[in-house]
Amino acid sequence: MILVKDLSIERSNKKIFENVNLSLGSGKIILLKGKNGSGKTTLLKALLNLIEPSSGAIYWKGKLLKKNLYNFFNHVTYISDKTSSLSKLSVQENIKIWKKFFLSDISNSQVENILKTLQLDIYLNQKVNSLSFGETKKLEFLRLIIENKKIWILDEPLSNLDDDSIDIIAQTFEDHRSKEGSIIFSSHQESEINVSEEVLL
Amino acid sequence: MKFLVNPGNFNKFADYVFLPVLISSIILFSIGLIFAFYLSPDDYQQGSTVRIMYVHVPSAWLALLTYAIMTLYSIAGLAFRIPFGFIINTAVAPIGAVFTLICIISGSLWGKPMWGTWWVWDARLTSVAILFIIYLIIIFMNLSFENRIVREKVVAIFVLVGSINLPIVKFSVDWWNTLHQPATISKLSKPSIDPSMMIPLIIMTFAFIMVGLVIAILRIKTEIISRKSNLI
Amino acid sequence: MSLRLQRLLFILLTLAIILSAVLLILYNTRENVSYFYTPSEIDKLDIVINETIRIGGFVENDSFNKISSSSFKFKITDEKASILVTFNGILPDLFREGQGAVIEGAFVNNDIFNATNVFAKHDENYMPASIKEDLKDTGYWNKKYK
Amino acid sequence: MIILNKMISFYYREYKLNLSGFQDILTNIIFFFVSIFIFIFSIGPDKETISSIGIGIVWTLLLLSSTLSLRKFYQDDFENGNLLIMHLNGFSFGFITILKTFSHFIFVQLPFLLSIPIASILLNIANDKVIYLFSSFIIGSFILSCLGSISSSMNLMNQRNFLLGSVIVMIFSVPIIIFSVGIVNIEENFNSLISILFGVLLIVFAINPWASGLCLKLALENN
Repeated sequence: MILVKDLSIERSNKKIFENVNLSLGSGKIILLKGKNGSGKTTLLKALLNLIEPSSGAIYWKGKLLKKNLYNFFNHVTYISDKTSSLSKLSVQENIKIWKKFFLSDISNSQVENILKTLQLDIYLNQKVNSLSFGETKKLEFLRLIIENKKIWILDEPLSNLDDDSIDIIAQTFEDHRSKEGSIIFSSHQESEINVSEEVLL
Repeated sequence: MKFLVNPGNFNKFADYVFLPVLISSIILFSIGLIFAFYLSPDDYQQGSTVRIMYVHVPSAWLALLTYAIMTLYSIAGLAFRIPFGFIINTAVAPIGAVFTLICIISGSLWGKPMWGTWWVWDARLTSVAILFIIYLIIIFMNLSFENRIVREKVVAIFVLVGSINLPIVKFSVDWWNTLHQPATISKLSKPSIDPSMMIPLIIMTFAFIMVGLVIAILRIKTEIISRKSNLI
Repeated sequence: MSLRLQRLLFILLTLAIILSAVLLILYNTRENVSYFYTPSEIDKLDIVINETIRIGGFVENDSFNKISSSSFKFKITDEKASILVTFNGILPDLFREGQGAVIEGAFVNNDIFNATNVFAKHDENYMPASIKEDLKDTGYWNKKYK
Repeated sequence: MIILNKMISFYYREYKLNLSGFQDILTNIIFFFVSIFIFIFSIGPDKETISSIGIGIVWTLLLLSSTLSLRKFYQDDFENGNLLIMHLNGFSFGFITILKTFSHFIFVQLPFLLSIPIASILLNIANDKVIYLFSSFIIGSFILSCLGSISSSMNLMNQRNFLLGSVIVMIFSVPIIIFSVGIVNIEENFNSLISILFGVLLIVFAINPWASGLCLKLALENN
């Protein structure tokens, strides 16, 4: 569905990467590997049309991404290295805001189940700024389920997480793959997630 | 005309014209000052205070012209993705600020004996003061952003927003009652200034343009070099 | 509708809004955002005693009276109406009969305006003192105030 | 219809956000009143003087207090990535700035509006003038919101000199102050002066989505 052809990106006259080719079809998980500064985040941002490529092109469903942008946005969830939950509000209020904001029809019991597996259910009425960093990060993954989109674009989803949580993430990825969804994520660490393609930047 | 948009061509062109421009600026300035101080007649009303006009009017024109140039290059930079536009913006802003300052100071010096006050808050004077502050903000913006790409584009956007002030400065004397006199020289009508005073004014205007060009060429070249070596 | 067309429409809409706004502003500021009022405008307004305002116009010919060394009496006119002004203080160089002036002050009663500041208003004409005499005969230099 | 639903939920989110940070808005209002006290005490007890410059004081202080909250305009949402999420949720950058400007007007400027009658009692402003002050402030504060949007989006990536944002707002609001203060002084010209203000509002409102939208895009690109 997403096709990246000969993508090169330059920033302030410095080449970040050259001639990257990618194809993200349904049921596929792509891992972007590379050192710090190798351009993983830049590539992900280019996929969201935030950064103009200096050469090459990105296609969505056969059309140039630029011309088909909001259609593409209807099918994609992006999780950056930042935590987007509102720190002054409680976990429950955040979930409510997300559900309204993404027009999600997910049921309350479903959310509760996921919160239980993420071990966040005890914090339901606590403010987000009382949670630890790893816990806010896990809360962020709830958005994947609430938004319920086909394509997940994740920037460093595994950093700052313990092994148990990584197992849960791996399981979630597998579920998503079995539902014909596709994932592209970046990581600089080894993990046990079963990926269908690795791209080294 | 490629030197107007391409740094490389500009450099070549600048090397070619720099010396002539420098020499002519010196010559024009000396001729202009001699004319302004010795050869031009006293005004029938103002006496010899009229000589301040030979500094005041050219600097005011150049302050506006500089901003107009910056506006054009901001459009070029943002809409047509010509990076040279941003180079011009950064290099030229302080020149415009200095011209505006000269204009304000010489105007005050003229206003005290003629109007009877250094400064009044009429539409022309207020809008010129705002122009000066806009120039200052542009300079400060150029100093305060860490990321060059963001900085130059944000400055260009600000220049475009601030260009609203330009027609206000120019036409304030026609639109509103102001203490400041309306334009003496306009395209539509015969200038209401005597030729013996018009000539030194024109010479001084060209002298100011040449001085502005000399400084602008130097500043633009430094800007190009520092960009090439990624100093900023 | 393609994105390009949409963008073009938005640009046109923006320009239309800005244009109409500029017209709206210009139409309304023409009368109201003035540094000063002219005497005939003052005639139409209700005079408020002791409220500071500025009046601009010509010093009427043959109206200037020097009462003492620093106290003056003159009339400001725009050829339709004129106002009697008294002033204590130093007049600027350019101040003379037939020349433009802006005065700041307040009415002390319905007829007399007491000025606290007098600014001379220069017009856009520049000419050498030597040829003023020649032109005075032809009447060219004596421009009428708008 | 989907876009309407999304807009409603956008304002639900803004409402929750501003409710949780309500003490910030209250602090702004307290700042406003404390400054009025300082003005009154530094001018002295002369009621005539206070009421003659009262409207000017109200306007200056409203401008100053609304520049205090500029930093929160986009900065928080930019830093926690919510601006990008809004964009991915189907809002173009220009549209985000329009929504945000309205939100700033509703949640930050309107509370000030409610405090104007109290301020006018303190400053001895005549009752019949308060209604003029009120209506000019509705338009004027919306202009301030638009200007705030422009200047704070310009300063998203500016780590060194955030005061610049306030200066930008203040320099562009000079004409608003000129017209608004004029409005209350000249009652017979009320209509034409209101339409001048409205004209200024149209201009800044038309420029705002272009300028701020571009700045938001720039900041997200280069972050």
